[in-house]
Amino acid sequence: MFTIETGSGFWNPIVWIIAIIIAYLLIYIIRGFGKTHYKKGTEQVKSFLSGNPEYEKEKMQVKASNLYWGFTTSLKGLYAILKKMHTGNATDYVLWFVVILAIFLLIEVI
Amino acid sequence: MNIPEYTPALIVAIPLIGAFLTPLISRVHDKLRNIFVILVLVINASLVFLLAYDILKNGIQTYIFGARNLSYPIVRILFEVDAMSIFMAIISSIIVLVAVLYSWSFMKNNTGLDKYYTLILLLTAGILGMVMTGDMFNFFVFLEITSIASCALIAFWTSQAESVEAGFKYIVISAMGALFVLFAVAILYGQYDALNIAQLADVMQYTFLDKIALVLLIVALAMKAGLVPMHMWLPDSYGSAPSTISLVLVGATLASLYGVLRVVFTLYGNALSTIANFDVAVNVFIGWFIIALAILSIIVGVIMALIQTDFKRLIAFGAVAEIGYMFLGIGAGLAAAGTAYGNVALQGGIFHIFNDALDVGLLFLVAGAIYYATKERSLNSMGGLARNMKFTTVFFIIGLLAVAGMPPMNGFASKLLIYESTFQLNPILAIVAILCSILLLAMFVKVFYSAFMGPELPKFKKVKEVPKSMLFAMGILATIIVIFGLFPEIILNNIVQPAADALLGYSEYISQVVAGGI
Amino acid sequence: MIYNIPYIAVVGLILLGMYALVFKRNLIKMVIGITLIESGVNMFLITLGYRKESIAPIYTSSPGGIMSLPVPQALTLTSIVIGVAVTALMLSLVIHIYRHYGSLDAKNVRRLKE
Amino acid sequence: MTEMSKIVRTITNIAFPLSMIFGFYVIAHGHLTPGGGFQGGAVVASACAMVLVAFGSKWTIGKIKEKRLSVLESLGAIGFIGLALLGLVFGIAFFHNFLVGSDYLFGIIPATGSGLADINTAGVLPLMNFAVGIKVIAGLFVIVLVMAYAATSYKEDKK
Repeated sequence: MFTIETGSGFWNPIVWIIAIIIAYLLIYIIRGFGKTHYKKGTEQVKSFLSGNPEYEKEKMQVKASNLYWGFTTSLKGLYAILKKMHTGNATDYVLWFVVILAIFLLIEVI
Repeated sequence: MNIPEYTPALIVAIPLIGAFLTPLISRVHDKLRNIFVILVLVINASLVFLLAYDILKNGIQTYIFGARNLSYPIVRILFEVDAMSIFMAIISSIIVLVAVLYSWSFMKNNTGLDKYYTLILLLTAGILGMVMTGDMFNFFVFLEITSIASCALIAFWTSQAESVEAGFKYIVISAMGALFVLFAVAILYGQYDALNIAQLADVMQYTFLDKIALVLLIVALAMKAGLVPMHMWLPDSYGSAPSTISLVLVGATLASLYGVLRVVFTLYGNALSTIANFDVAVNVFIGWFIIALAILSIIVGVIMALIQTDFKRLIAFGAVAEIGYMFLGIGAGLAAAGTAYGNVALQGGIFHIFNDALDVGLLFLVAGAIYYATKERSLNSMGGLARNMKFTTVFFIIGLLAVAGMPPMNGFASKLLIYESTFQLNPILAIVAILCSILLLAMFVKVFYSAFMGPELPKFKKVKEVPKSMLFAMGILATIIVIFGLFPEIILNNIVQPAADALLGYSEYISQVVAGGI
Repeated sequence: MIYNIPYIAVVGLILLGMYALVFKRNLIKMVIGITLIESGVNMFLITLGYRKESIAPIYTSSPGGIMSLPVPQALTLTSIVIGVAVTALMLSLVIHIYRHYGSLDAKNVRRLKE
Repeated sequence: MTEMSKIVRTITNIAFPLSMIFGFYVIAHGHLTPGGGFQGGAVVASACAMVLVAFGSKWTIGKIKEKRLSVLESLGAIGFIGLALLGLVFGIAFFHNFLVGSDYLFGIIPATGSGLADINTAGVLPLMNFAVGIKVIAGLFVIVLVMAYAATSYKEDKK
């Protein structure tokens, strides 16, 4: 009912769910070992920014286009090519169709 | 239980009649029209399920228009519904029903809704006709109905420049693609004097002209399915259409994917499996070509999605990657046809069709809910929405995990089949697929962080949870996703496996129409 | 040779249409390109149904003799009807695009890119 | 579009009924001669378009409401599919030609071979031609009308 065979392996969501439950239990137990002198509304709660004052909460939000900055910067060359490919020009869309058609015709007919 | 033999015809006829009755009912009352459209689609969906039950039990159903029996030579249009067709029909009827339920509140403030519902019903008829027809020319007609209706729906918000632009690009691409499909049909007709898929498959010789027709059909339909590098219309149109339309468009795109499957496995199934070119079989050539484009789709899809800032455009690039996974499974099934892992790959690809429709559809609906609540499209100006939109957040998490193929959601089950089978074909394929799946997760985590997490922005203080009908529609999809994730074997054995067998068993498809065929 | 001329015309029309689609940047010219491809395909269908020295397939006071095949003509009619709808849709979208962008150059009509 | 000169309008007044009649002839004889619902409908719609050009889009849109045409178009489509469904009800299959061979309308089966045509033949085909004709007239005319009106109102907006 739950298991699917892939020919070389299998997958059973129930086993996975049991594993997740055990993992959460472990986490809960480990959490119990933690320190208990946490107090709300004191200096403890404030984030530490190397001694600099904390910004307003709205300004602390990292915007979506700044996320994965490292990844996009290291793949700059690839992104330059891909951005060049996506011109947004309707004629180019047709051109890509013609190119793929030609390549496939060559492969298939010869 | 016996169902009437004319059920296949009714499945297409009911949405058509409903489509043309909608403007008339719309003049009476708006709510009545919404109820009427939902009723039509519920009836249609239940007919589809009844037909599916019948087909899975008793085998292929054919329905001949205008007469009881076929006369030779075949000039009549006929519907030939096998397990694969009904598999696609189930997907599209669920999707359309959910989209219409969602539209109740989502499109409430728009004008011209009678045309909106008419076009949705026309689009439904087109998709269902495409997947059920047994006639190449009829396939072209339904393809055009689908493209015209979906183009008009993409450009439904004509006050927005982007929608109109996307609509124009879409219609140029799909009109051209459909004309090439017609050209290929004409080539086949000129040679064999037949339009029926089964009859054509029976007499296919795989001559030089057949090769050209095959190439035209595959490339044109693959473009309509959004394979890289012919995918550029897809983010444009998915991103600019209303969210409900993006959801239905997923169904239309998958119907084109079905066209590729039908052409390769049934129409040319006999020819490809018997004729070998040099010492390598032709299907290996075609299979590897599809695999190459599929890998390209996966990579380009995820990498481009990572830098998008428009919510729906990002999901659309994710959808391109998902289409790549399906084509990967199908291509591997074609390149390794006849082996055990080839069959598993094909099953994985077909299973992933269903999962993709559900997952990507759910994400589009979440994007629509955010647009409804905040009127924002750009991820850069979102943040902290989880505080006010709790249910939407939960649905987004479900969709995120499913689309990234995280266990125990449904996406994982199908992707696992694809990974394991492509690993046996060539390990590099599986490695690229898994890596890109991780990137897919990363990019949706980015969306999750920037839209739902973070401090509450002052401009979103008054944002409320979306209306109940939208939550209900999203809930349906989320429930199906979770059920599919928990019981993958039931789905696999009862729907997916028969569909894959129907694709591979082309001789049965042919012998339904051509008596004494192979 | 003389019987191949329609096929050459078909290929010529389709290539001309593709040329207009790929190299012409005016949106109206792109629409014209699509209609050119469409007429090429329609002509191909019609040509397929023709037999040497055949007459139109109409029984009403026909002079007798062989008739050309009516099925491709029916297909062509369907395709023409669809073509009318597609062309009308494309032209109305072009009107809307001109309103929003103030230009019909495909180079300017690309707010959606990357 | 603005009104054209008096000469054009007068000629239109003369030519309009003639082209309408020709269009309806093509629709009615769709099962006998080349043509049918779509072709005849296109002829009628082009006659209407001629009126539109001669008298201007504002005058025409004052005479004919776009919504009425939409309803007419829906009725044509419903008629077509309804006839197809009647084939299921009275006949044996969807799109079955149930009127042929019956004593009712268009029921006569003509002799095979060349000869004079009889309009009282072909069963549901003439009825379907009428339905398609109505749909095409309304559909094409509404397209032309809305396009012309949109272009005019855009010009006025710009002024």
